[in-house]
Amino acid sequence: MTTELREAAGTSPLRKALETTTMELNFGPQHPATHGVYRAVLQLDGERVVGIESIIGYLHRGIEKWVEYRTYTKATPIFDRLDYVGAILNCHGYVGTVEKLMKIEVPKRAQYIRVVLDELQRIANHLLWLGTHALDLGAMTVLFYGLREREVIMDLFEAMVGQRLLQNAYPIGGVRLDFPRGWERACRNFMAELPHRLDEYETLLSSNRMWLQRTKGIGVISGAEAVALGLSGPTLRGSGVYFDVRKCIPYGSYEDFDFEVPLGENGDVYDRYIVRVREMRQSLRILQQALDGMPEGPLMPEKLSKIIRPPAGEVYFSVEGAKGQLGYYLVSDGTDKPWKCHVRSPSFINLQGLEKMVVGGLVADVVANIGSLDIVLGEVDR
Amino acid sequence: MSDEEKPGQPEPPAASEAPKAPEAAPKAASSPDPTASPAPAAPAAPKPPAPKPAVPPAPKKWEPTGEVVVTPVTEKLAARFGDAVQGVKSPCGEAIVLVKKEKLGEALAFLKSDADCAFDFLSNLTAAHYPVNDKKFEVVYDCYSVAKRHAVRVKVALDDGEPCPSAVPIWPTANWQEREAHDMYGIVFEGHPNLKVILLPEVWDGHPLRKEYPLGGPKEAAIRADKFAKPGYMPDDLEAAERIAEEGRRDH
Amino acid sequence: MTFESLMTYVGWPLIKIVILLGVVAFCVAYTVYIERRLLGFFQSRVGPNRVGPFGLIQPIADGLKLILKEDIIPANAQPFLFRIAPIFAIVPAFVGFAIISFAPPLVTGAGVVHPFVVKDVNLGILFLLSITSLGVFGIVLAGWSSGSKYPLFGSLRSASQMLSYEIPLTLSVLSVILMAGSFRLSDIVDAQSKLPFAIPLILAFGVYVISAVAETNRIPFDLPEGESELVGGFHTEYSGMRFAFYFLAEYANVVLVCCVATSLFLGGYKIPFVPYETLLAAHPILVSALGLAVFGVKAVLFLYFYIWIRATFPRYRYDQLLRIGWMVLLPIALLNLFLVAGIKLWLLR
Amino acid sequence: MPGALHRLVRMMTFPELASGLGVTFKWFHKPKVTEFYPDKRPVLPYRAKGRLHVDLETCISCKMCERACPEDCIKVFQPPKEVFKTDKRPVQFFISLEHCIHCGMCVDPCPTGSIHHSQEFEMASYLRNDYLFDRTTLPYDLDVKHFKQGILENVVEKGQ
Repeated sequence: MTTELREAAGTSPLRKALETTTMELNFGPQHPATHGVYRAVLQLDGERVVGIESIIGYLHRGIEKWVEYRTYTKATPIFDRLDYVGAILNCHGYVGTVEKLMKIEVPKRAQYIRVVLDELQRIANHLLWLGTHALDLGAMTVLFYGLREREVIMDLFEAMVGQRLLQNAYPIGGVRLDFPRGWERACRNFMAELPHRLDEYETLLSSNRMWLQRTKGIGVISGAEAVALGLSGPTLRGSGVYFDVRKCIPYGSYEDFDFEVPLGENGDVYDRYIVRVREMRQSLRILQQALDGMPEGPLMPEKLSKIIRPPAGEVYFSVEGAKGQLGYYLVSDGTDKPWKCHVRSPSFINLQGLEKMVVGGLVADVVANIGSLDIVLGEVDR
Repeated sequence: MSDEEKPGQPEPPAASEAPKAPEAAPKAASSPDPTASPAPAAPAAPKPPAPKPAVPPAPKKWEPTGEVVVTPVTEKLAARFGDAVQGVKSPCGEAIVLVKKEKLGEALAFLKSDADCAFDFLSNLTAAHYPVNDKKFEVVYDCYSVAKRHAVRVKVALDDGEPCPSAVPIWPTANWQEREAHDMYGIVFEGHPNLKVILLPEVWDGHPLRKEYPLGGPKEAAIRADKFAKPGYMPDDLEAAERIAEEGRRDH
Repeated sequence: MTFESLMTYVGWPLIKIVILLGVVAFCVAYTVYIERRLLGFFQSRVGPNRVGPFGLIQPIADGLKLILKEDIIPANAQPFLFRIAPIFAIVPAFVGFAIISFAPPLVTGAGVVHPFVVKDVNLGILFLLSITSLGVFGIVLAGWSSGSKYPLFGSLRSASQMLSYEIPLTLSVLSVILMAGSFRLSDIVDAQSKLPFAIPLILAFGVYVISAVAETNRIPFDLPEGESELVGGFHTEYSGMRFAFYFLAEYANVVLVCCVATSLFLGGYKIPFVPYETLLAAHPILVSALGLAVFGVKAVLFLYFYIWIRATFPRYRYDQLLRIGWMVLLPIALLNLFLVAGIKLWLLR
Repeated sequence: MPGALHRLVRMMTFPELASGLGVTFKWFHKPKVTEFYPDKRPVLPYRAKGRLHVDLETCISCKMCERACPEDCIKVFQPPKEVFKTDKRPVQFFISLEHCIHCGMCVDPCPTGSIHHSQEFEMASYLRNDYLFDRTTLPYDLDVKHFKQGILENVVEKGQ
């Protein structure tokens, strides 16, 4: 019951007749729109959301504990399992952390190869996100188109590192193998094709009045609020805050490349959507430059001991993951096993922003907002 | 434990070796490797002693190596808080300060509000467990300034059970991260609006990321210690391995 | 009562009903197949193609699976209402076909006329509108009796959606009735001998298409089931045969809407540009067969458009949907009705 | 005023919806991308990490793979000392595909290139024990000529 009605009713018997309570709706953990095992307990007044409590942890696998029992090298593949649609970026984050701690100089060619794979992975992630987000809002065809393009990227990964989803792409220090024959040509073909496909998605969504009605002005979060809530990645940039790890804290020779950081204006679902779509185009620019300016040289540093034994100390290193700032806090005690490894997973922290976005909206907007956050529950729960 | 052996050389025949001691158990009650010296270069690490001592020598404190990095921010903090702020060595050139617990809330608020610091973005909050140090726990705040593009790490050392002031009033993003640290290490954050379990089930014994907590939980540790020599799937003894494989085949 | 009259009033209608039920059920099952197949084509994949040649036996396999599945009744449900609700949904959807004439009447040698319709009611359109509105009872009952929150939401949405879109739908159909001057479906089809009503009544046709999509709960108006929000909407808790009833009812409604649109706006079984009489002179059976084929082609084209829309558009939100119904479609339908009435009164007198 | 009129015309004529319909209609006619998997077998790139395979004849039982495996799915048993001097082939070699995550970390350190991923990717089975490979089962369940090429390519690449 709205407050106005309640006040109008006063203390009369009418009030008793009009008295309503909120309704509790279990949104998840098995719900098609929660993108995994995420549970939100919604307090509803009719279809309007008045409260939300997030319940997570259904996919907690204790990866941070697990890592403490493995050597630095052996721990690499487990981080692919965090964000399983952006696995290469996770791997880059971890090996980058160890390299920073040990002050390993990664050869330039290896860095460029990493940039190529990273950006391909970012595009793959955004394509899958675009499809699922559109599917949440009812546009099912975009999902299949997005998967179709993603399939090409997966094939490229398979040809390059042998795996499609959980690649274990980088060893500590560099990359394993160079591009196979014909890979660059295949990659360039894909890069030439993708902008047209992106135009098609934008034709289907960006100007569609139904899409605009569903996304414009929904889940608005201002830039200051977003920074205070620690949001990062496209979710933060949708609110117009210029923060991209690739630009602000450059790593892996990202400072060599000329690209823009797309920003939104209102911080609503539409802005978060359009920022990601533009980011794919920027990723293509980076890819183009990286492939064109690929330096020659070794793939692994010359002096690298087989056993990774970093000096005692701590390090925090972050990369621009597909979902936001993906940071690793690593403590070494001088042995060959990490003393502690904490993952600052962007999905986990971005999910905190959901409450601010959905309260006051409708049930259908909860779906739009969860989609616009681009969470992966493997990363939320670790 | 075979990880510690030098690679590239074939091992002596395993069959002649006595079954190794269960690894899960000693690792669970783990302490930092006594042989690990804070030497910066890996090749200088001494070889482990050949016979494993029954009682490990007194564990050494965890101490970072490297240099203390001084930046304008740490200078400003030192000027403002004096002795309560202390630089921490970093092996890779990061600005780290250790703040006394009493001054922590003040220091964080200062970092957020001061015009020169302007740390509006708390990128990471976590805790760490050092069972052999004087103060067993550390809470780590990785602050970043979106406007000024600089970073500093603030740490605070705590005893077991000692409460830590919550950073939620300063950075709302600390909310879930403090809940997670509470789950994993049992650190109590004073002034947190909703300090309850977040990742673990609501009824859960212990705090899994503490060092004394065995991998897989106490129950699994008992099972593993009983059945397998290490968290692998085959014993080192060839006959036993063959038997296990054969038993597996017979089950069908 | 002679055998002749018995056949006229009981025998023939019964035979027709049985034939119609069979044919409609077959068509509905294959509508599902066609939809999946076409959706696949729109989405750059091939759709179901594993069961039988080109996946043609897929509907039968689906039906078998649904029949063999366990019929679950949730603990919180009200068992009696829960059990009978699907019947409320499926019966109106099938009854509606009774008044549709699929082909020109077959005139046999002795002057006996066999119409291709179960009963050509003279208030056919009214009957159709009232019967199809009953389908919402099945949905509301399902939502209420499931004892679960998502179905409740779905049924509430569905009820309000049906209410809001029934009015523009009816108004758009009224303009057709004004043009034809009769409520009888065969008269309306006859009135379109020269020109299908879709061209002069373009506004009414548009309103009809949009409200028909909303009435049949399909994207972009599939709020009652919107699987990403309400899991399955009103049929979340149903399984097995009862779920199949809802499924069939939904697609029967789709087919019905296509048939009605063909009759009302696209000229029904009339063959465009070919005079009826010349064909009749050739052979009466040819006329009926051709008429049936033309009707089918028109209906399938309309269905194609329906599926095409589903493949392209996202979903509206609940409040936006209601706003469109009341604020956009209703005024347009009213305006169109007044225009048609005015034209009819003053110009075509 | 012309702006408002333009907007009204746009609102009533649905140009953007029509262009959206055009996109889906375009793909309606294009060839489909579905792979007809069991009928048409995919050609995997030679780096594809299929089932682990060991060439027991060239293996020198150095246990490098066993040590590198993060999931402990490999177990190598060396021959007794006196035999080992002359014949370094392993007496027993266990690979548990149940635990293998196909990360390829055992392949990197192998000095002889005898452990490698094959191109075999259809590993489904009803029995868990079909996933435990040992000396007797390793050589057989494999289409040898299928991945011989893969080994060569891998060796060539390592030499680069």
